[in-house]
Amino acid sequence: MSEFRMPSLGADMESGRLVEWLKSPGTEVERGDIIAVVDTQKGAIEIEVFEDGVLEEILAEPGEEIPVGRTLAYIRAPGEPGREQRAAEKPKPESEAESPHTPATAKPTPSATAYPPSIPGIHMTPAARRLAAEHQVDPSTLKAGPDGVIGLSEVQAAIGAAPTPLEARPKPKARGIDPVEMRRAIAAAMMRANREIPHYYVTSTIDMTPMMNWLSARNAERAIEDRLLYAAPLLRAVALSFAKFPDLNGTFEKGAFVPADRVNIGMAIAVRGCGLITPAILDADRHDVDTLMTKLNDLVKRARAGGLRSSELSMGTATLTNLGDRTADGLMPIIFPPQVAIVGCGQISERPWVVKGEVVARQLMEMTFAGDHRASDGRRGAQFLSHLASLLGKPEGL
Amino acid sequence: MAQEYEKIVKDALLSVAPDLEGEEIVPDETFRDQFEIDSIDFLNYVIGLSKATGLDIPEVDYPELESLQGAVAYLRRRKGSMGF
Amino acid sequence: MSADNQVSLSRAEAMALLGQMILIRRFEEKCAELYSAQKIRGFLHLYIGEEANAVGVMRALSPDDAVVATYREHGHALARGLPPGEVMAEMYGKAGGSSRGRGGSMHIFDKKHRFYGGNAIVGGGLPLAVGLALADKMQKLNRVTCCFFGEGAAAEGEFHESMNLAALWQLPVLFVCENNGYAMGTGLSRSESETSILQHAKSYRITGEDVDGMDVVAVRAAALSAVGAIRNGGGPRFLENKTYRFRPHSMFDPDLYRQKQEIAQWKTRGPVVQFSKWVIETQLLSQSDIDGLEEEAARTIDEAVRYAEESPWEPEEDLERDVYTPRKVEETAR
Amino acid sequence: MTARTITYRDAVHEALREALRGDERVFLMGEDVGYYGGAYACSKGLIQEFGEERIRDTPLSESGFVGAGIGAALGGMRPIVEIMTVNFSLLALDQIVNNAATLRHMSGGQLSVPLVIRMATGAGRQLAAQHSHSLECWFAHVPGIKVVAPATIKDARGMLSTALADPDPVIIFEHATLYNEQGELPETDDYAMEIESARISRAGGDITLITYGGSLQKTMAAAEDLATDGVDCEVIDLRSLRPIDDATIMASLAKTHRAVIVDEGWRSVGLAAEISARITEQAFFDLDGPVARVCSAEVPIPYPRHLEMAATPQPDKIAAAAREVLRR
Repeated sequence: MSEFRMPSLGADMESGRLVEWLKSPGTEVERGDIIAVVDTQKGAIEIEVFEDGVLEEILAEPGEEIPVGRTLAYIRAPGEPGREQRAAEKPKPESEAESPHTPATAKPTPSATAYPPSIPGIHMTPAARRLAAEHQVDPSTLKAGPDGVIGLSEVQAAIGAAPTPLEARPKPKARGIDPVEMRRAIAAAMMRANREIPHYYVTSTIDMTPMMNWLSARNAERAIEDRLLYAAPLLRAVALSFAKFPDLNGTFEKGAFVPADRVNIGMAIAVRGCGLITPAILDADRHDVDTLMTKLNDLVKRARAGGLRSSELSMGTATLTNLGDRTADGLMPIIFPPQVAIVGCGQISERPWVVKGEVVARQLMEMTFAGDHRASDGRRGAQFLSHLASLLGKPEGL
Repeated sequence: MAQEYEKIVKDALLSVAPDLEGEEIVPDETFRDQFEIDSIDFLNYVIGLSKATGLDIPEVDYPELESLQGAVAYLRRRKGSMGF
Repeated sequence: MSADNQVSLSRAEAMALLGQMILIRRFEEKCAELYSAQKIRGFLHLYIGEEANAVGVMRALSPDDAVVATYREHGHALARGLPPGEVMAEMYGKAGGSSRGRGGSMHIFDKKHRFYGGNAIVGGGLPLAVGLALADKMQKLNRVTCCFFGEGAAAEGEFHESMNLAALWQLPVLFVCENNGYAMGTGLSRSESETSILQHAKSYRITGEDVDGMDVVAVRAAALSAVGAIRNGGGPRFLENKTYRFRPHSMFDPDLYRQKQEIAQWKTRGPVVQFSKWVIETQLLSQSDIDGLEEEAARTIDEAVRYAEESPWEPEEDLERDVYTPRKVEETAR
Repeated sequence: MTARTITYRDAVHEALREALRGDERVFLMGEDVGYYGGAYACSKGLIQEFGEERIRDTPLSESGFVGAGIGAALGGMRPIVEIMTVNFSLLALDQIVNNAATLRHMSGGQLSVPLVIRMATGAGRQLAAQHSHSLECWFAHVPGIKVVAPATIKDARGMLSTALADPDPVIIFEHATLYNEQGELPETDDYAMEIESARISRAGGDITLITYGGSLQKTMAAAEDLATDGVDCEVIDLRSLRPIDDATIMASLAKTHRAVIVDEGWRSVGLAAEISARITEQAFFDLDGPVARVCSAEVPIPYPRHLEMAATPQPDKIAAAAREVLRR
């Protein structure tokens, strides 16, 4: 007994509607006989059998839509005994048809996850993303160019890498400070500090009351333009301390500490809308407080106006960052490479303090010394802070 | 009158922070909070005020000068109706 | 069938002609069955009814000659002597097929047999045949290129360009137009202003004749005469064989454009029926000869199917193989 | 090594003559290649030297004689078929695409078609919209054929013999404005140039300008212009349009990070688009800006000189595109 199935007459034929049977059950059929007519999308087609025998049983009625491959009838071969009725077979889905192809598995696509994802709203070129990833630069810290794009040149500036010859060529620049360039420079320096310098921190609270009293008295006698800010004696005290601790004053280069032969204290100066800049007051330990005040004033003005000299920007041997009035109590500063130390001062505020067993209100300041652990240890930093505190406690000696 | 004091204050401020040209100044908010004015800027601002008005301004008065409103009031108080 | 033919036909030749026609007929019927069973896919254009043309013409060719055929070329491939197993495996798309299974039913190639397809662009094979003949002529090789095409090709520009070039350059081409009356479903009178394709050829000064394409003996005789003329340096020759396909254009064709009566009428002149009757009447062959040929064809086809079934699929890794000639093969060839 | 100054046309002529002398199987076939001397005079005098059999004038039957070329190649010859211009080649597309390109693969590797087709291409001679197009990409789209575009005298002289030695069909596109170009050709015993790689025509570090054929000189001019601005251009002459030498392009991009593609074909769905896609696929993380394209305007090439110039890539457009990519 063989099955006579709905034939496939083309790859685009999925089913056919049985129009009529041209042979009735029980009749003999010969190979090549047309036994049914099937209607397809292309029109009615006559269906032939491919064997001799008897049309034993018909399983489909005219009018039925029958999928390709489903049994339409049984044909009994000559001599084969008849068989009892069979239940109609379930349609055989065409997808079971033998296929020469194993299903292709999706090839893994080259992964882009090795690089930082694009940031919404920031146009960063693929090459810039890769370079930033290679140098562990957080793309969100990068400033776009004037066209709103972060390209290779922006990343190269941030990491301080040698730019390609094109970018190295001088470009016409607006006067003053370019906020983009400045942000890049800060990013580059701080990235390097965080990456390379193992920081340690030591902190002290210093009673600045003597200092502030001394200053008030002194300023009261003076014309406004001659008055001092506490930043000036603070700078002098810091400079004198670094002069006393030459092992903290200098730079770390090619794997070793190089002591400096002078004390150039970098001052962290905020430039509105741009960020911090740290020009140095050269030989700060050799100037008195008034001179330092003048120099400080001049430096701040020039920093804001974009008139700094390259020596001031490159020759610092240690840095002082002073948050100033009404800011915050303390900070954990990051060393400006290749220097090995930085002093950070919080605001001066009146707080309770114990003097000779009694709680009294005093002008207090948190000071934090950050050192490069490759060049020194915390104990040395503590000694430095202690010395600095003693100088600040005797302002008249400055 | 108040407008002239206001101009003096603004000029003094702009002389230390020219980049603030055109910025809106909230009258009762401190310059420090609005514009990241630091102590050196502030000192120079006070010097500017002093020069423009001829007033000797002691350190103890500094807190009064920290906002536009405060500074104008301070100048009015110190200068009265002296006018210019 | 004329008495002349009887004289010139040996028993062996009659056996060969009938044997090939029966083989092709049964092979094609098997293909239809395998197509319905989804073993063969794509387009399948059966040659049933037209067997006399391929069989008669091929008897006039030598192994050195070249054959260019159409997409209805299984019969030509078998008549040319291609191994039936390889032809069937090609129908299946198996690696053991004539063309590694890449071409399927429409693209059977066999370089050994100088069988150049298997061309599925109507008219596209004619310029190739002209070029093959040009190469022979330039290399002074006394070979014939035989080009089969349907009457539908006569409407293509390539037909006319090829007629012109072959005649102009007096190239050794035998053009065989298998005129079965329909280009798919469009009858000749509905597509040609001049329904004699031979007339087109003659307008290019090509000698030719009309042939009864249902009569294998007539086809053979015409081909022998034409090939002889070509070998003698007579330039191209043209045969217009009037024939008929009994089956629709392809498997998925409801045959809406022909009358059943017309088909039935042509079937009475079917090449196998007609020649069988004639060899019996003339006592050239006996019924047992014919039965033997049927049995042999059945055996051959069974073997061909078994070969195709057992043949492996070409591995997917070989997908891009032979787009270009591999470098090392190229270098050794130089 | 001495060099001599010859024209591109003479270089093609010499290459043809050498090929015909060196191999009996080689013959030249096409419209007016014989007594007329070739539409661009590349085969002038060859019919006198080699005869009508081997310098075969054909009727105006592009499909017929290209197909005959394919057949002759199958039959053991090494035909060089000349199609007068790329626009006329459309009449032979059936033979090129359906036969020349398919036969090897479709026959399971049994057949090969050692055919060379030469044709003129491109605008620049005020020949309007049926003689001026650059359809190289149509052919470069098709697997089974190789497509080359000699842009220099050296390549015009050297690519033909390599193409003839190739067992597969090779199409040579000669830009019609190049025939009169003069240049130095170093004397050598073997002029053969390989035909599957690109050439760095000018080395540079700032930006890669990728081009071929008739646009090479325009691109070199743009590079000169940019150099006066301090922009250091690398210029790649693709030479082969199928296969495309990805390695040379990507190596350059790894250096310059920026690319402009100059293609006389139309922009939409063209060769420049293909190369741009390959760069995105293979060198995405090298890119420091979008890939730019300088192509022909999307119009049939018009007849008047100024419109023809406006429709096709010119040095100033190329330089402007480069500046934009460079964000300058």
